[in-house]
Amino acid sequence: MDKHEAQSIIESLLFAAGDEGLNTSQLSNVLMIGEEAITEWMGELKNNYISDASRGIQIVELAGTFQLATKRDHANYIKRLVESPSNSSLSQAALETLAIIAYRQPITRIHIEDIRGVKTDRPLQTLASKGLIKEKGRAEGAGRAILYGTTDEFLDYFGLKDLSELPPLPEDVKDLEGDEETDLFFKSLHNTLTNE
Amino acid sequence: MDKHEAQSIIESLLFAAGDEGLNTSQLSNVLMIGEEAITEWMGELKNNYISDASRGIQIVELAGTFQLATKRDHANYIKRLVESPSNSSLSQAALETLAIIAYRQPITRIHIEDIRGVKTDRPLQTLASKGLIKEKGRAEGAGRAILYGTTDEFLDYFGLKDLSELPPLPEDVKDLEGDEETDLFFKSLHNTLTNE
Amino acid sequence: MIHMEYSVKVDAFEGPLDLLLHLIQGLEIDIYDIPMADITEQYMLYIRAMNVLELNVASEYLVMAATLLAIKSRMLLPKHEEEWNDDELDLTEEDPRDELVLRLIEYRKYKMAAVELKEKEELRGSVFTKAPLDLSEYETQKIDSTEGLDVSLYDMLGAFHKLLRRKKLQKPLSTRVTRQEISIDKRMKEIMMDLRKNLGQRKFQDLFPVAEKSHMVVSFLAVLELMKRNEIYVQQSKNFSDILVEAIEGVTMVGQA
Repeated sequence: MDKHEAQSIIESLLFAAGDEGLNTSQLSNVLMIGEEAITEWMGELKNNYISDASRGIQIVELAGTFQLATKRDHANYIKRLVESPSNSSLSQAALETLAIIAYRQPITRIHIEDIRGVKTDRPLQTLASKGLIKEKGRAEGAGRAILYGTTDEFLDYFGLKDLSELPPLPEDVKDLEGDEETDLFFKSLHNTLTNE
Repeated sequence: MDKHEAQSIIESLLFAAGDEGLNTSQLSNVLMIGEEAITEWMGELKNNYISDASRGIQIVELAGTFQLATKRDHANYIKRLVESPSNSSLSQAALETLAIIAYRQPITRIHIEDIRGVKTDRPLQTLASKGLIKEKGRAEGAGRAILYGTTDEFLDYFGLKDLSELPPLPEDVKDLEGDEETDLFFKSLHNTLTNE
Repeated sequence: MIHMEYSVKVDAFEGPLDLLLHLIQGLEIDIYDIPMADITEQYMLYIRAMNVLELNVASEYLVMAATLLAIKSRMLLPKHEEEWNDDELDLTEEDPRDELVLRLIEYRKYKMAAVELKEKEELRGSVFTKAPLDLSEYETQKIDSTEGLDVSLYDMLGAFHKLLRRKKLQKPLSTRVTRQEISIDKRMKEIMMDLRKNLGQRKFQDLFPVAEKSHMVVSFLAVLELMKRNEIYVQQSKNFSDILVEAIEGVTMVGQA
């Protein structure tokens, strides 16, 4: 594997890993290259991103993991993007957060973030300010985290009489954290049992 | 703003937008550059990403938006690192139904069933719950039946920029490839018959 | 089990049109000149076979069978006596097969299109996109109502589907499987004990007392293993009746247990 190729693969891996980032040992495993070599390369790569003026992203190291992030210089443009008169529609982030809450309520922010794999403060704020979700109590346990649920306004807005009118989720996505193989088996077993 | 800088800004904006993507008009607003210039640039940029062997990501056009995505060649590396997504591919029934809707939209359930020769409630439900099809109004006449059409998620799911990118509907094809599963069925059926 | 296996395979047909296309291809006949006697015979053979296998033959298949028979008999009828309007005759004479042929050709188009969609689905699946960043730090103003909002339930479902398509990073193995597993051996012993306590016989579904995935899977594997070792006998008197599981050693074991 030449350097260009390795660089290219690392970029795609970091991109796909998103907020969770990748540590040296993960990169070493996937690329099948020793950890020391990885550490050296990553140092070099980090510099490449910074010095290349045509790159808008950079590699940052956080808590032992490498992540891609936008360059700070471009903050103004991102701000402008956020502020630009949006097309009176909810963002993808807000919509998927809303869907998770609708189907899994009551649910904590941490749990939503587990499912989405990204921070979800802003979508929650947006949805709450639009009156589509609200606090529905507190979770048991140490943090007593806020539990979110949908509101009557939510039902109203989407023209639903009650939550049971939400379209059923496709069979294959019902169990978000499930192990697929057992799921399939479990499903046919379950069918067999309930058919009798 | 020179080209390098513009490229760098676009990269960070696309990175921030993720799979929500950005369309030409949003990019034009934020960069304060005419839409035509944006279109031209984006074409150039797309090529840059592809021809640069050290880049692991590329610009793709999905459902009318530009998005960053990993390069296809790296799929195997990424698959080593990520869990396979929880949703499986669509069933044959769902694909056939979707094909009919995609090419004949807006279309009613009855019409779809006429073409397929079988009931189509289940595939329609699956497709709707996956957000691949939506209600596009009601048919004239007595029943005021629901008319179905495809969504942006449909385009994204199949990697299409817009509906015009659908392959032309096959006109008259002489040979249908027999699929193994059917053949298997026939074989066991044959065995059963000859055993009688 | 046999029943289950076949009902899965009959799903390989997407209906009577699909079955007919398969027959036409198998017989290597011209779709525009279908030999009705042959195709009807073949079709009826499969319908009968499905019956023999106790498959649920959907009504659409039976309707098509009737259609095929009707076309076949219309083709056997002697041609109309020449009527007075000779000129018109050739033009208006309809082939009884026309409608069926049109339907088959129309359906085949979409069946092919579905194949192309499947290819696109696979191609798209090898390209990975990422979640949008949380840009809350850049946000200044908010609109505090749903007024002017233009999203539908379908948009929400689409967004959710998109989320589910996103590839998730593998969690470290250590956090993955921590639950306590019960062994198949242990479960086999439990099942045999259970049978003895119940005079050697239990309903199949009663062998799954814990509604927890791993437990059900282990129980099922235990039942299979016991069947293999001839320690139990599983029977069903007719379709949809209870499946009974019997200990082969029978009640005689009760005293010893």
